[in-house]
Order: sequence, then structure tokens, then C-alpha cells
Amino acid sequence: MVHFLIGFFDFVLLLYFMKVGFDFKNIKIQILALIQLILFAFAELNFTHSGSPDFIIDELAIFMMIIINIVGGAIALYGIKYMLYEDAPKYKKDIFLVYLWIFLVIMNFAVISNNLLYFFFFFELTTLSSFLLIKFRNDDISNKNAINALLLNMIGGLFLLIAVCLNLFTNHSIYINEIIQNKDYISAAMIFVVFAAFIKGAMKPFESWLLGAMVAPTPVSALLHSATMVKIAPFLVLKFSPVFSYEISFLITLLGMFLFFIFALEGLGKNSFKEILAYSTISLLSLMIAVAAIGTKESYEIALLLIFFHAISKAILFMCAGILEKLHHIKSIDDMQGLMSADKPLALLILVSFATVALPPFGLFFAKLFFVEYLAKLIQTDILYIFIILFFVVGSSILVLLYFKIASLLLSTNNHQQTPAKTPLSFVASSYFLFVFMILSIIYLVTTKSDISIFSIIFGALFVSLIVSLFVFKFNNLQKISVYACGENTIGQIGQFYFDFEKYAKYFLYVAIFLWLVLFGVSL
Amino acid sequence: MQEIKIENLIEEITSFYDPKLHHFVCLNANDLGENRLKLQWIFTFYNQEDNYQIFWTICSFDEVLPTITKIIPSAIMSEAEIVDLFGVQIKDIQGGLYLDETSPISPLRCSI
Amino acid sequence: MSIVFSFMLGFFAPIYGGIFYGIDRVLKAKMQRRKGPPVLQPFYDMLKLFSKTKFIVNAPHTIWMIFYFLSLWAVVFMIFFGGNLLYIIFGHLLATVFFIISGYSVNSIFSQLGSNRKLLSVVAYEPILIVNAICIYLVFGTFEISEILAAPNNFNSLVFTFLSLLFVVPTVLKLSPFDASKAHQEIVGGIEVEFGGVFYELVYAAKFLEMIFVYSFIFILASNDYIFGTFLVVFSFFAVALVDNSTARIKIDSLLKALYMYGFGLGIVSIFWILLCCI
Amino acid sequence: MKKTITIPLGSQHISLLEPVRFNFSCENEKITDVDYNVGFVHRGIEKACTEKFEYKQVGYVVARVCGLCAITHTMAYTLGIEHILNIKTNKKIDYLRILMLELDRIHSHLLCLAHTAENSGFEGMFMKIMGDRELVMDIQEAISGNRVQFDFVCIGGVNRDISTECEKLAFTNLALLDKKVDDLIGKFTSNWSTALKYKNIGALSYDDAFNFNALGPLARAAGAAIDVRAESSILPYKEVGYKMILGQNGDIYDRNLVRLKEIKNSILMCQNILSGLTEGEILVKFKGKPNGESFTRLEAPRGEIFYYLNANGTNMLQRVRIKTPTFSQIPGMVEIFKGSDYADAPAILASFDPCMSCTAK
Repeated sequence: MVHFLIGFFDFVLLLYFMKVGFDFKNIKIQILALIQLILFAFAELNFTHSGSPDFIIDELAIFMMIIINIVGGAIALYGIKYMLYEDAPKYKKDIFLVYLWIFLVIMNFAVISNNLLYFFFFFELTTLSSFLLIKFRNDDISNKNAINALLLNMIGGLFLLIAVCLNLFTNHSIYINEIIQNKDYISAAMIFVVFAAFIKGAMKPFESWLLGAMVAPTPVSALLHSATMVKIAPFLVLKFSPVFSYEISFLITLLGMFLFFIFALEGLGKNSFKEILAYSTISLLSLMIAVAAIGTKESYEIALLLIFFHAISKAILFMCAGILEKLHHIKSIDDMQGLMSADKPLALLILVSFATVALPPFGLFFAKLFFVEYLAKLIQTDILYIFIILFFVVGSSILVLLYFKIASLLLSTNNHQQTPAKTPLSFVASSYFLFVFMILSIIYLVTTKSDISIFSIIFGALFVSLIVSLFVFKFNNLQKISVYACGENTIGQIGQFYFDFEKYAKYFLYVAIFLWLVLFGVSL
Repeated sequence: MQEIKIENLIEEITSFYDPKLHHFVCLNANDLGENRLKLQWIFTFYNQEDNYQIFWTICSFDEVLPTITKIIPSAIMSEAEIVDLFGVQIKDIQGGLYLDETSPISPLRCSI
Repeated sequence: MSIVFSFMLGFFAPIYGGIFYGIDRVLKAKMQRRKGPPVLQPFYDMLKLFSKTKFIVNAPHTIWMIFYFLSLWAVVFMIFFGGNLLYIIFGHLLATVFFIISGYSVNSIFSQLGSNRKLLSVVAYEPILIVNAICIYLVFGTFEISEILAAPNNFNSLVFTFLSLLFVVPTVLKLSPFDASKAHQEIVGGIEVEFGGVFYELVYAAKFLEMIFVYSFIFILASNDYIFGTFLVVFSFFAVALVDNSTARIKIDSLLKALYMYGFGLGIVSIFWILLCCI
Repeated sequence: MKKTITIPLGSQHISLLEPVRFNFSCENEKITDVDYNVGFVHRGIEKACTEKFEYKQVGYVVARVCGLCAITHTMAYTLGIEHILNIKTNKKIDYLRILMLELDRIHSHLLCLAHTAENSGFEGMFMKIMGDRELVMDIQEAISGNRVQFDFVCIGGVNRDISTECEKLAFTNLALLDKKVDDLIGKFTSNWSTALKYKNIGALSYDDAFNFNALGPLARAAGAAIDVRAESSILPYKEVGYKMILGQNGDIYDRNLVRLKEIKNSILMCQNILSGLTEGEILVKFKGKPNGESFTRLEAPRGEIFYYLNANGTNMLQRVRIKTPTFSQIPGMVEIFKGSDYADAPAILASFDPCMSCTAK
């Protein structure tokens, strides 16, 4: 029954995509939908139930569901407040919120599916919901980016379907648990599943859909970047990593690590706050995929840590970006100057969130730390991992540069003094909630890993006392002086370094495509 | 020494001046009193010994003088200086490079 | 090392760090055929700075800087308690970020430029430190300083690590030719320009702590051979002073290039050297 | 994302020796536009020369225009007034004057080199050059009795004769300095960090050297043969072994080399003068009051210096016009700054050897 329903709805869904293709006169989408229809029909006809269940709730699924529901839930709640500021009819706002919740439900199902065909259905549903959410504002750019997202994600769907068909064709199981158990057989189909994950994870050269998604209302970006959609990528890789051969695992790690470095570099050249966050997301996403692909017990744990803390940090950052946009009317990082004096709690929240992505004693940092330790172990047995180390250490440093480049703008109070504005508590409540959740998780993490406890206690204490001092101490008894300006009466403009990597983007792309092809070749 | 009319200044200097051959030393002003100002544009020749070419004219303080900065970029310093020190008006040249608001006004003028 | 001894070493770090700094200044002066200040000059400076009127630009600026000092001190404590090398590196990164943020939080163009440059120099030396920590791990099988110091001397394997670290030392200590982040002739000391009186003394004392931080990296390369370790430190101390005296300051982009090409390159060579030739 | 940063260099910047203000508009520390102001030390010396002091005293007044080229200012004024008074000086006086001028050039060039090194963050080199400079300062002190304001030249001759001990000291010190300069040339040409800091930095092209009226070492480094010593017969430079030194690229590196080689040339000239000095009067008697005008050019260490004097037969001069080397070069400097990095700006500025107290007077 379930199977029939899912099959039926999948057909409806693909037909809908076809219709979208007709509506927007996009021949590529029509063709993709048509191929998918044919392949899907083929798959349905050849599909037979084996003994395995269609849904399995294992540890990984539970873990993903915690993230999806807690982080995603917080974002959805934040969406309610956010939509009050949005300029749209009431019914559309309601529909938007409903979409958000449905999205979360779909994600929940996607992570527990064991049957690849079912997974394909939910995979396509996430494509659909992201398409609808990105299209929400219905202006030209939204439509364009939504179509682009649909197109690229349908390519991902196609890869998934090819994998299913290949498996069916060669009389292999399409149940994930069976595939994983069968270590002797590594199907070429597997690589298609991984490719589908790459596209969902916006790896180069398919990153444009995620970057385009920022035209939608911010909760959508927050959801896409933190809890849903893109997290399918590391999730899939994590699922399948145990059966990867050494070459495939290494190549995926290399590709991911290379992209980690490249995206961080490209993010440096960007100007819009949400765009920079998006680049940092795909950068870290590539890292997650890279770590997940190693496929050992340690790397598994590190990948989970990365996924978990990245989801929280990015959710907070995107929610802050939404507040900035709606309350302070700031989109570009250049306009963020002086935020510290205008809205201290919000600015500090953004600053601390940056710290949570890059610095001790926060979760993402620990994940990176464990990864360095783990890499040091790996390289003893395999010298090729030196490339991974290189890209990793340089990429991490560049991400630090990226975050604190923005932080500098928050802090400097030059040029345009903003009018002080107070963010209503209900708007930041979700962020605070997630923040507390993160702190609790870090405390839990620290209690389980005794060797980091003293370190994190020292720096945690420093951090807490720093934040407290920033609010408490005003040094009113000390004499204030103006800054050194070389004898000038007025302070001139203060600006930032900017970086321009546009001209290298082409070469980055070539290398990425080359790595894809090598990966594909090796897997065959 | 060559006397020129102030109206012809730009043409004279344009037709004479070749950056590779002539070196512009400076524009010198000398207040002769009675609202008469002697201006000297002093040039020398490269690679020739003690050879001066001096254009001079006498003008009044009321006239707005033309600027040769467009022909000789370094002339701006001399022109800005006589604007400050003599209170002459030169087209497109702002005062204030040498003196500021608290300084004496046109200190090198003979009698004000 | 007993706990009390480690604690004392950490606690008095700003004091004997000051003496090292004084020696450094005398050494450099002697190289320039000058007499140089007395060895205790940093403390005379300290007394003078304490007696000055306390000026600040704004409160957050000062607070960030104080926490820079405190975290750096904590890092030094961690070194003397034999902590994990990676934690120490990242702790130092955190401290540096506090300092950078402090520089950003005032409206001064020179302070901001200093922060910009400091951030870039962090991007230059941080990967080298991590790669070198990995090298040390490959040789001794641990990141714990206390265990490294107990291991037998294996400096042959770490020759390139040592050379690579020699590039990091002047960058962290802001010495010529890698002192673009301080560059007093260009940006008037960078971040340091906006501090005065007792607060400048903290920035000044932080320099001593930074010295202890980088030289301890060199010291542990000799593991249990403390005499050789001391020799390495003295040697690099001397070499760094010599280079500081005989080079001009290079620009921040040349700094990035040089550190990535030579420092980072030597780090990679070091990994290959250890894995291919020494194990 | 194009962002403009304005960075002031002056009027109280640490790398400045004299009060000048440049305000750079930068993008990524790359200078796109320059705003300048030079008039921080206007002291009204031209006015004082015509209203406070008699023509016999003016020579000592104009020495106070600038500390470094004090001797050149006095000399230019003296030569001008001697031209009006029609005084003919003898060979010995001329030689002694050239000797002091060239010693001053050595001293000034060394100072400039030291500051260029200092401003590019090379403290060790700064200390070394400043130490070497003592040698030439000792000679100057022995000859004139003063270390900075020499007041050696007076109308009609010079104030002090040179003694045999003096001569001996001068010979030993110059020989020593010659070796040190050779050493410096080696250091400036073969250091990795200075090559990064000086080569192709702050370059002035050959054409721009003419277009912007560049003078002195700035022009000669760009290959432009501009030197008053070659264009003036007022002092017998050709006899003492003067040689024009030219560079090629006009960057800081070439400017440094031109200065170093000029120092060597000056040392040679000084040695020639000292060995060729004859006995003779050091002061020519003269009578009468000046009447008429004169134009005098002289090569100061930094470039051409120009004096216009107008006397009307009284003890007071009617007009003294001083044109100093930096004065006309500022538009050229601004042009050089555009397109360089701010990080190089202090070193570029020092390599111009600017003199603001000369410019503002």
C-alpha cells in the first residue's frame, strides 16, 4: 500500500516537474523529467520486495532527526516572526510556513528510508519544496534561481535513479542496509548515489543553486544551509562510506578537501553577508563529505560532530542575517559597520557565532581538532593524505580570515553611525535557544572526552568572563582620548582588504571537474 | 629676457616649452609697489651652461592670471605660493597650501 | 616537573620573559655596534608605564586586549603543564583573534590596518604551526608536550621542522623581515598604537609571552635532551636577531608568499622526510 | 567590492622627518589618489631677508632655511650677491667652497640612505649608515668648527682656512668612508629583502622625469642627465673630477645606487681638492652696496637650488626668492605614489629625500 502510494505520488511529482518545465519553457527540465519518468517506470516494473524493511531508524537516522527537528524547528518558529516583516499577503505567508514544516517532515522521512526508491521519492520532494520556497517571492530573480535549483537537483535525482536502475539491472539489492553489508561487491551504481549527494551538497560545479537560494526569505536559507537539504550530502556519504574502496574514499576526500579550500577562498571575494555565509556553508559541507568519505569509526564521529555543530552555528548565523535584513536593512557586509554600537547584543551574537565556527572551545573547532589528530594518525600509514592535510590546514585558516574579516566591520564604528535599534526578544529567541542547546551539547561532549576538558574549561571560562566584562565594565573612571590620526582633524574612511578570486574561478572549476571525472573513471 | 603680454602667456610658453630641452625653474614674483607686480617665468636649457630664458611681465594685483600648470605640472607649487604670499588671483589655483587661516595675509606685498 | 614548579614557571613567565626581551635588545644593539639599553630596561619601561595616566579609547577595546593577554598567559601555563601541542596552537590562535578584534574595535585607521595585516599573517603562519605539530606527532607519536619531553632525542628527523619553524618565529614575534603587521614606520605599530600607560604594558608583556610560546616549540624539538634544546633555542634566538638586523620589512603579500613557499614548503618536506627517510 | 581607505601619512607620522601631510586614498593598500599639504613650517624667511637683515647677514639667515643643505643655501646666496657686487674670488676659495659642498652632499646622501633604510623597516642598516656618517661629520666639524650650521662661507670668501691636521683627518676619514661605501653598495645590491622593497618600487620613468621637472638624484636615477654641476661654470667642478652618475629605472633601488655612487664621486673630488690646494687668501676685500639682480643655480644634495636676488643700492635687499629642490618636485612625487602600495609609501617618500622646511621656508 505504502509502496503504491509512494510510486503514485512520485509519478505525479515528476509530471508536475514536467509541467513546471512547460510553464517556464525550460526544455532541460522537461527532458530530465521525461528521462526520470521512463527510468522510474523501469525501476517500478523491476522492483521486488526483499526481506528488508523500507524504513530503518538507526543511530544515524536518529541523529539526523535530532538536528532536523530541533534546529529546523527553531528555524520554523523563527520563520513565524520573520514573516511578520515580510511584505506579502497573509495567505501566502501561511503557505510559506506550512511549506517550512512540510519540508521538515519530508527530511525526517528521507533520513529513515532504507529503500532507495523511497529515498528517491523524498529526495525529489525536498527538491520540490526547495523549489517552491525559493520561488516564494515570485519576482524574476527568484523564479530564475528556483528553476536553476530545480534543474540541478533534478540532475541529482537522475543520478539517484540511474543508481537504482543499475542495481536492479544487475540483480543487486536497492535496500541500503543490504548494500552496506555486501562489502565484496562495490557497485558502480554507488558512485551515482554519491554524485547525487554531491549535487544536493552543492559541490562545485553545482554550487549555483544553493547560492541562488538566498533570494528567498531568510528562514529558507537557514533551513537549507543548516538542517535540511544540503545535509543529505554528508548523510548519504556517511551511509555508504563503509563500502567505498580505498581509491574512491581517498578521491572523494581529496575532492571534498580541495573544494573546502576553494570555496573558502572564493568566499573571501564576496560582499553580501548571506552569500559569504553560503560560501562558508558549502566550504564546510565539502569538509563534511571529505571526512565522511574516509569511512572509519573515527572519521564517522568527526563527521557527525561537524554536521551537528555546523547546523546549529549556521542556523544562528542565518537567523541573524534575517534580523539584519529585516530590522536593520543590511544585506551587504559594508553596511554592517557600526552594528556594535547600534545593537550590541545582536552584534555580539554574530561575533560569538563566528567564534563557534572557528575557535575554541566550541564544537566545530573540536571537530577540526580531532580531525587534525586523526589525520596525523592516518598519514603515518598513507603518505598520500599529505594533500588532505595541506588543503585542510590552509582552508581552515582562510575560513578564520573570512569570518573575522566580517567581524571587523561589525566592530568599526566609522562612516555611517546607525540608529540604535533593539532587536525584539521574540526575534532572537530561537537563536538564543539554539545557542544554549549548543553549549549544552559542548558540555556533554567535554564530559565524554576527558582529554579536552581542562582546555575547554579554561577557554570557556575566558570566553564567558570576556562576554560578561564587555557588558559590565565601562571604565567610566578612566580618561577617554580620541584615536591617533596622524595629526588629522577627521578620521578618514576605514575599509577592509578585499580579495578578488573571480579570475581563478575558472581553473578551480577545471580541477574540480577533473577530480569528478577521475572519481568516475576509478569507480568504473 | 623676453617681455610678454599676460594674455599671450599660454601661447608663448606652449610654443617655447619642450620638456626634454627646457627646465622650468620657477615662477618668481616681485612686488614693485604701486599695484605693480613683476612676474618672471624662469627657464633654463638642459646641457647648456648658464643659459636662462626668462619671460617677464608686469601686471596689477586685480588681474586674474592664467595658469601654466596644464603645460608644466610642477608650476602648481610656484603658482600656489604666489597666490598665498602675494594675494594674486590665478585661475584654478587654490590658496592655502603654504599659509592657513591664522597666518598673515599676503605677507610679501609691499604695502597694504 | 612538579606541579608547583610548572606553576611557578607559568606564573612568572612575564617576568623572566622580560629578561629575555632585555637580552634580545642588548644582543641586537651589539650586532649594530651600539651599547644598547640595560638588560632590565623592560622593567624600567614597566615602572614608567605604570606611573602614567590611564588613557583609554573605549572600554571594549581595552577589554578585548586584556583577554588577549590572559588567554596568552593561559597558553603559556598550558605549555609548562605539558599540555597538548594542538590545543596550545589553537589557544594561541584564540588569543591572537582577541587581539585582532581589539584592533578592529577602535576607529583608528592604523589600528584597523594593523588588524588586517595581523589577520593575514595569522593565515600565513597558522598552517605551518599545525603541519609542524603533525611532524612532531609523527616522530614522537603524541601531541602531549610532557610525553614529548620524556621521549629520546630524535632531532635528525625534525631538522626540516626546525627550519620551517624558523620562519614562524619572526612572524609571531613581529620581527623583520616578517613584521608587516606591526610596521611602525608604515602603520605606527598597528594594533599597538591605541594603547597607553598600564594597558600598553600588557601589550608589551604579551610580547614576552609570545616569545616563550614560539621558543618552546623549538625547545621541544630536542625532546629529552634539554641541553641540546637550550642550544637550539639560543641558536634560533641568535639567528632571528641576526636576520632581524640584516633585512628590511617585506610587504604583507610578500610575507604570505614567502611563508607559504618556504615555511609551509619546508613543513611538507619535513613530513616527507620523516615518513620516507626516518621511519 | 571596491572599498576606499584613506590613510594619512603626516603631519605627525612616525616615518616623517619633516612636517608634510599626504593623504592617500587606497584600495587594498594600493594608492589611487594623493592629497598633499606642505605649508606646516612657513617661517617667512624671504620676508625676513628683505626687512630684518642687511645683505651681509642674509647669508647666515638663509643657512637656517634647511639644516642639511645649509652650506648650499649660503653658497647660492653668496654667489648671487658676489655677482651683483662683481667680486672675483680666487681658486683657493672656490676649491674650499666645493670641498664643503661635496662634504655636505656626502653627509646628506648618507642621511637619506639611512632614512630610506629605516622607513623600509631596516633598522640595522639605519644604525650602520648613521654610524658611518660620523666620519664625514668629523671632517666638517674640523674644517668649519660646527657640526650642523657651518656658517663657513661668507661674502668674498670663506671664514676659516684649512689646517694640516684637518687635511690629514680628512684624508684618513675619506679613505675609510670610501671603503664603507663600497661595502654599502654591496649590501644594497645583494640583499633579498631590500630587493623586494626597492626594486621597481616608486619608479619614475625617463619621460616623466622631464615632464614633472624632476631634479637631483630623483631625475638622475631615471636616466635623465640633469645636474646643475654640469650646467654651471660658476664653480670649477670640471677641474676637480666631477662625473655625472646616471641610473636606469628610476626606482628606489636606482636612487640609492645613484646616491652611493655620487658619494664615491664626491669623495674623489674632495681628495682631489685636498691634494691640489694652493696657498692663498681666503677672503677677498670688497666695497660698495649691491645694486641689480642676479639668478643663481647650484646643485644641492637634493637637486637644483635657485636664488633670485634683487638689490636696489641700499643695505637691505629688495627681494630674495629661494627655490628649493623639493619645491618643484612635489607634483612628480604625487604621481609616483599613485599605483604604489601604501606599505612602500614611507620608503618612497624617504628616497625622494624631501625637505619641507626648504619648501615652506
